Amino acid sequence: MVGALIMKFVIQIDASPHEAQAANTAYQFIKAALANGHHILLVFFYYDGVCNAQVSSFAGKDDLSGRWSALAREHGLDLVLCVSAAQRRGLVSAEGKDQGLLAPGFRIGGLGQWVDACLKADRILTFTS
Amino acid sequence: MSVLHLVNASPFESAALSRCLARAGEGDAVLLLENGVYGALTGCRFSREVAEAAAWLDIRVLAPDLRARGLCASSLLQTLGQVDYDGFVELAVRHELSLTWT
Amino acid sequence: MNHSKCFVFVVRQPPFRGDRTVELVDQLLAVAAFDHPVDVLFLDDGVWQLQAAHVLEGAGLRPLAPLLRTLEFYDVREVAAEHESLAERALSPDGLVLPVRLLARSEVPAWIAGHDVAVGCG
Amino acid sequence: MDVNQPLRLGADGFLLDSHSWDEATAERLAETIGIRLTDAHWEIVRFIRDYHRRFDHLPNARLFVKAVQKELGETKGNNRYLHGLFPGGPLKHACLIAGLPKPPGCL
Repeated sequence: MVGALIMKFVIQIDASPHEAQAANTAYQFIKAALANGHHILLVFFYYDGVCNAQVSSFAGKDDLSGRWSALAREHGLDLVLCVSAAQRRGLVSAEGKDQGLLAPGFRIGGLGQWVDACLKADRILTFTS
Repeated sequence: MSVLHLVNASPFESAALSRCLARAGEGDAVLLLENGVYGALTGCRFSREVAEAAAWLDIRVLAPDLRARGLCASSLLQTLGQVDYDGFVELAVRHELSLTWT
Repeated sequence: MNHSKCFVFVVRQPPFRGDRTVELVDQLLAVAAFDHPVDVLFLDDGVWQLQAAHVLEGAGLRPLAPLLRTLEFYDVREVAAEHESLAERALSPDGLVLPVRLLARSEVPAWIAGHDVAVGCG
Repeated sequence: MDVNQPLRLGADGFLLDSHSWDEATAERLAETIGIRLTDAHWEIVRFIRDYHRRFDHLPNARLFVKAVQKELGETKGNNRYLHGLFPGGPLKHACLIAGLPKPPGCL
């Protein structure tokens, strides 16, 4: 049965959680995939998706960056921000330092990591708006 | 290879749904999600196009997004199947590729 | 050693949406940098990106034609545009910034399905 | 540029005003990172300036090697040759000497 196959996913998130539902959809998808025994090799934040890592000044328990951190902690998810997208938006300094703006569990990486993960993955999904 | 097409924009605001249906292939699936779920309504401008496509194409609707928008079963095209997030994951497993239409 | 995969980027958005095109090209070239076959398909309003005659003086915008020419330089395997998308917009395939392979709408599903990884750019 | 004028550099050591670049500026920029320019350096510096002018784009490190390979051949388009010329990072330092901005994603 196809549904019983265990698969390796790479998820790319292109949208900020403040302006679109896409990041939340990706979060719900990843939770369901993990609950069904699948593996998430990489969650790659690109374009405005890098804003998912920013802690809101109004941070409460529904804040998506906090939910990402918790999910990463529970499941060992690799949450990677594309360094050049993050630099472009001022989240990361020109030297690649995160300036303390990133929620726990997020790290800086590059497009090379995304390509590499895509080669190892069975399925690649992009959540965009 | 077959494609899981994700349509996440309202058809009243974006041509994404029609554009997607025009490029879907045999054996592909379409999932209406986020504001894309408005494409599943019956008795509206897009109902006929969607119903016709559903005759040859597997078109599903993401139920949590329907509920979030207060859309109930009686206002929807009956031929479209509903899935929850587990069903979404299963669709992604069944189709090798995925494309988003916004 | 991972086996190679062929990638396709499907571009459906018009130009000048902030840094979208720059970031799209960066991602596409990242694939080419690792010597994996990568194709790009311009569909719907995405074909406006290929229009050669963008005149940006006074608009404060960055020209896209030089940037898109990197696709040729780095041997992106195929740059394709949908014939109907061009025709609907009265764009001629001869007046584009890059030579493109023209695909008929009816050919698009099978062409996309011939890849291992598809990335939709909105 | 007047050699008595101080170079106007950003915090990362890159030239602030790329229009003020000339060959003498390049020599002085190279000095700031301990490089004495030879013909071999100049070939790469001119290449990256020409690339930037043509494409309005800066490559990442991997693409840079590929680009050099395409334009100047296999003997120059490889990491060993380029690192030999620019030990602190070929792309970063070629751009710095060329008076170009720091390439995105470059740490």
